[in-house]
Amino acid sequence: MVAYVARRLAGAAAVVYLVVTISFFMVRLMPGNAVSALEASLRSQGGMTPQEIQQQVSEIYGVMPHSPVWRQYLSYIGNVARGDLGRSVLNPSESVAHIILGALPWTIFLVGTALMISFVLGTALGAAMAMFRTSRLCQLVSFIASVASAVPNYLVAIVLLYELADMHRFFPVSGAYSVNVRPGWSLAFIGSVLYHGVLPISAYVVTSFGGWALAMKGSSVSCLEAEYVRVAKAWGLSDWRVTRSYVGRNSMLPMVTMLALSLGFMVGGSVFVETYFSYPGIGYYLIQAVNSRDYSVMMGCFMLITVAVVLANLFVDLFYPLVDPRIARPRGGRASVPGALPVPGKGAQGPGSLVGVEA
Amino acid sequence: MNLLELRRVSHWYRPGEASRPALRDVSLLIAPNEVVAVVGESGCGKTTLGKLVAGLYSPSAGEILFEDQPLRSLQGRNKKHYRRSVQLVHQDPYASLNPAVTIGDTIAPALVHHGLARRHNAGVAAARALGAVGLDATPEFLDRYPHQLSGGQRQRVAIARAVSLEPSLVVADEATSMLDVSVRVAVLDLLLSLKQHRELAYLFISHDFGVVRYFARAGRIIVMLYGVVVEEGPTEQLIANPLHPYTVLLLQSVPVPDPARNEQRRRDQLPLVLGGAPPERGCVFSNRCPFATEVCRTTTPPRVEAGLGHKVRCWSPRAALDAGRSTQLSHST
Amino acid sequence: MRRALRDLWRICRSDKAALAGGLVVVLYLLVAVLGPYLASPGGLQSPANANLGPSLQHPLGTDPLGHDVFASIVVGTRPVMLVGVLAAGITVFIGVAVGLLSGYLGGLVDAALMRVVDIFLTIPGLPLIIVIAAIVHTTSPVVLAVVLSVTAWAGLARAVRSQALSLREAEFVEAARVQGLPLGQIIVRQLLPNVGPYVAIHFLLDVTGAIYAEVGLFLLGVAPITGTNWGEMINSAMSEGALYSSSSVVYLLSPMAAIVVLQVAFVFFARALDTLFNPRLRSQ
Amino acid sequence: MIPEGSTRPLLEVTGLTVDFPSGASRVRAVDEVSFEVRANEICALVGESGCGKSTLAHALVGLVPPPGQVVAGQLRLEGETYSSTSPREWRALRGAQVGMVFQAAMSGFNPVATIGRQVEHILKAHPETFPSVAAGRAYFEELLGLVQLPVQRVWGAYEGELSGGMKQRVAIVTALLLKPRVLVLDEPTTALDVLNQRLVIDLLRQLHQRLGLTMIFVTHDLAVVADVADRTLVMYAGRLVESGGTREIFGRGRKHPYVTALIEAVPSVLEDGLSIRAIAGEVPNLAHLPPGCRFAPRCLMAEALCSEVEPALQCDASGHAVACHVVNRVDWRVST
Repeated sequence: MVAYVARRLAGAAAVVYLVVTISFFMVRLMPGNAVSALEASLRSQGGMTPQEIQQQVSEIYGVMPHSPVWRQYLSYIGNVARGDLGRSVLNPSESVAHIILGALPWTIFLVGTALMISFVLGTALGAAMAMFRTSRLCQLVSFIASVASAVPNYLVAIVLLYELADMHRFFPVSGAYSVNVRPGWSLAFIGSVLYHGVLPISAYVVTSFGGWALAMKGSSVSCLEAEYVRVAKAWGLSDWRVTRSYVGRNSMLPMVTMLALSLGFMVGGSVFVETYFSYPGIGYYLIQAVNSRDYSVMMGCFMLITVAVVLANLFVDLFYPLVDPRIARPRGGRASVPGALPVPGKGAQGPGSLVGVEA
Repeated sequence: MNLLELRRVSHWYRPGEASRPALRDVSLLIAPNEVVAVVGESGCGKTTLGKLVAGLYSPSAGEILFEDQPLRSLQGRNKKHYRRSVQLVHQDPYASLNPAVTIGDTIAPALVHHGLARRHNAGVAAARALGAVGLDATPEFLDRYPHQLSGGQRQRVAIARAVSLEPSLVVADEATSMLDVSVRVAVLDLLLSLKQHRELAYLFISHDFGVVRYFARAGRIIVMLYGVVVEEGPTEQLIANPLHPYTVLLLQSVPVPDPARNEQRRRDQLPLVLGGAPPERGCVFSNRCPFATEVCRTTTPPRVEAGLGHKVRCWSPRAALDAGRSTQLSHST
Repeated sequence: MRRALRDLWRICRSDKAALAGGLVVVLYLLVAVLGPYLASPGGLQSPANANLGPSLQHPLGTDPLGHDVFASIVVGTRPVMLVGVLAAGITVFIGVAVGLLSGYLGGLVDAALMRVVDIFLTIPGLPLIIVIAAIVHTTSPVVLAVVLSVTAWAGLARAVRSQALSLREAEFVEAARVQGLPLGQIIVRQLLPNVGPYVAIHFLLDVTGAIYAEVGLFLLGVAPITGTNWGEMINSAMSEGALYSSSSVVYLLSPMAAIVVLQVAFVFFARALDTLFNPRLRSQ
Repeated sequence: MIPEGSTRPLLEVTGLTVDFPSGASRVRAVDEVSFEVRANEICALVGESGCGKSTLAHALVGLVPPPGQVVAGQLRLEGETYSSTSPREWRALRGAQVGMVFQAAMSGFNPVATIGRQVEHILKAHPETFPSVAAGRAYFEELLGLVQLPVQRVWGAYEGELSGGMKQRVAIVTALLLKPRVLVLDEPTTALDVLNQRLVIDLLRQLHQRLGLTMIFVTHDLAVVADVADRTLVMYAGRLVESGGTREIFGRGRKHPYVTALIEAVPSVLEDGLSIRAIAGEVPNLAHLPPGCRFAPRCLMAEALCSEVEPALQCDASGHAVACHVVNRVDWRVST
């Protein structure tokens, strides 16, 4: 067990390290070289000594432009390890860490709420579909779920914006809360936040509940047909007991794994919805930074998203053995259940959501 | 010339570990056109033996020789000759045929590979191979998938795949234990007739003494336990006069299709103890044997010759003989 | 192969949604190949041609520059499909190759490849694609396809590996080994037919995934605009203020409908394949 | 049909018919099967794969897997019809009155709950059987002792931690836990080697003697039948073709050519094991049954009538029943 935890921790650390490295090389060595580009642009603005320019660049990117690459790399790693992600190119007075920390709560609120709603809705629907899987209604729901999961979430966002925000003015177009309220634990503020959240959350839910429903249906059906369920019925156990302890538990296990994993992926998938609704989360800042070539903010956002995914993975890996005795027991197989499973929260795609958990 | 020889072969599935070997010091000779049956409970190493003979693994220790050549040293043409000459028929015809490959494509590629057919007439050759095992190999049949065949038909296809290469030795690993009663004898008879017409030798692996007696009536039986050969001898001799208590136990435990005889045999049965792990020292059966004495628990028994090639590893084969006699294993009433 | 097609046809006949999906996919493919020969969006000859509503001459009206919207969609099919199919092809090729090698060979090769796969599985795909696209800023469909498949292959590789692992132990593979068939033949003739169906389904879903990401890149303006495509159409419709007026709503919604119909069609067609290749369902 | 026996039958099955829809048509897996089981009797139901014996066994506990349906027939336990009871009554009945051991005992336990947990579920579902859960556990422990399994090895274990042979034994023990009147066993010895098979048979025989258990033993292995059963029912392609005392069926009393051919095809460790014979042809596909007697195409005694009219099951005074034109006619001549 200790070895298992150590292996998982080491794996997570390796990924984070790798992403930081990728991020360094992208900024430093890719065509166009962001660092020299910034240097050049500062020089062309004039009014700064070469030392000042170097100083400015190193504050923004965390590396001294003309030192050897390995030294730049080491200092970059050191900075990141201390939580210093540099400063925004556009607005050098603002640190990247500050921007990201300001954006993070909004993304967590948006993604967390949307994920919970679509998870609960989807698994409930999926379980119902599995129970009444021969009925016409099930086929209809299954059809709707398939269509919904195939539609890209940004298109739903656009339609919602167009229909409910711009045309009819039912909901606000942008922002996380109204400019008229002061942030704080006031009713007005919370109400405003919820009001602003309705559309972006809906955009998520509409496009992701179908994936959950289909995955839950597949998982439940394979459990319903499992031999141990028939045996439990032959023991004369009550329907409620069979449903809860035999079908329910076993079909929910993979869903719980997927939920934790989606948490990470939804943060990544938030870029479109946040951008369209001008919702000040991580995704919004990522796209802002991309469009304005603000590489330090861009890489900061990317690193944070990766860390979110890594943490979610780590959480699943560490927590799963507690729920599923088949993992991390001497006779158990490989620990990582994830990966083989479809991840419906990934957005409109999510290959494998059709193939079901059995595949 | 020996067809196949095992010289003190031992095998561990996880090399380098001090764990129990799947096979321990097994020596065995198979002559051309001979039937050698291997009997034992599940986990006794009989399947491992079959896989080693078929060349799926190399033994951890000891030597396997095919036509007096060590398998390890086979190269090029000789290796190909061995691959063609030793074939395997599995137990489960549902698992041994690739569900995504048609019957024709199951048989043909190896025929082409070994030069028994050319690419353009591989279909005809495959049909001929299927015909030889009693299947009506129409072109339509060649295009079918395994799931469209019955269990008996599938096992015939698996046999056709093995014998189509004109092998000299076929390892049949529980090849009939999953078949229906009415089909089983037909498949056993097919294997026996192939032996007669094609000079085949068989390593016939089974846990059922009934099937073994029928199939290996003119051959030899090897009884295995925990990877060790505890008794071997000519079929009738071994069944009539079993010398190892484990053999007696196996023989007594096979029910026969005769209620009166079953009842009678039951009265004198040896007590049945299922073993977990074998004992660390001494005879591998000593912790389950009703006749075990101190010497059995401490010292590995020697191999005793009882004449006519009947050999046993036991300290007190006499006791087993008496126990076997009293249950009237072979003397019909 | 003939049998598979016949079965596919049988399933499509009983599953209307799958049939419709298959037909739509084929139609889109035809349009992608022939599109530029069939239609031309035209251009602004006079301001009177701009922002027209649907008519016989312009079934979906015209955009603010006087281009025919329907023709733009037809012409815009090719770049979208091309990149989608290319990206899915790259994904499937790498995924299957890595998965089969890793699973069948096992040992050190497997351990090394799987570490790489694990890392790529963990890195969030979409943000990475956006970041790379922003940095490389390519106009080449091949490079774009490579960028789009940068992480997608890992999931397939993992799935194919686990299948190859169990297939390696399968008795029919043992039989092929006993017969002395060479490694290449075993992989191609024994393993591939078994993972093939899964891969085919994955391919279709990968196309939808790639198109989702690709259109998204154009929408966000991350990928440089080159000629007509659906994402660019939506993007320019929005920047022309389509969100705030009802006059250009057709211009905004038509390319979106084109994408949605294609994505849904792919998903339903993939479902038919799933039925086709699932022996349990097939036998019924 | 039902012979006048001295004791009233414990279980009566009348005209049981089970259909499986297959595309537009239906496949009749069990076709109007009637038989009875007396108290304290071990009754074997024999047949080859696809003859409907497993489906019949499932129908006895009301668990025919969908899309299969019981379309006709009655099940009576001590004269009380239970085939048309409500789901609630079925539940009370299952386990406690009619127990079942399924063929795939290897996957018969919930993989994420310990065996002990599942035993507690059984005990809680039927509180009337034992005064307390502890008493039930003690009985479970006692039963485990009979199959040479220590309770501490089993109670806290997950199914993945038990070997195949162990799971099989635990499955039988859990099915017996509620002391059912009738225990239905579907191929309980099939996947086991000779020694495990003997262990299971010894166990069942012991339980039969100690608990007075009535059993229906479904298998394709005729030697096992000859070892355990008091009475033998033989099925072929969905129909019951012969039933009678096991000694009669395996001795001179058997009549049906199929049963004779079947018994003569069993390899035996005894000397006469060398004179076995195969039956030509294969079991027919239930979707394409031959006209008349289903065994006629493979039967050496078949006459013209056999491939035209399906023979009915006819019972003689001793309770031996057979469905065959040829032997029934011969018998009639002999008896008059």
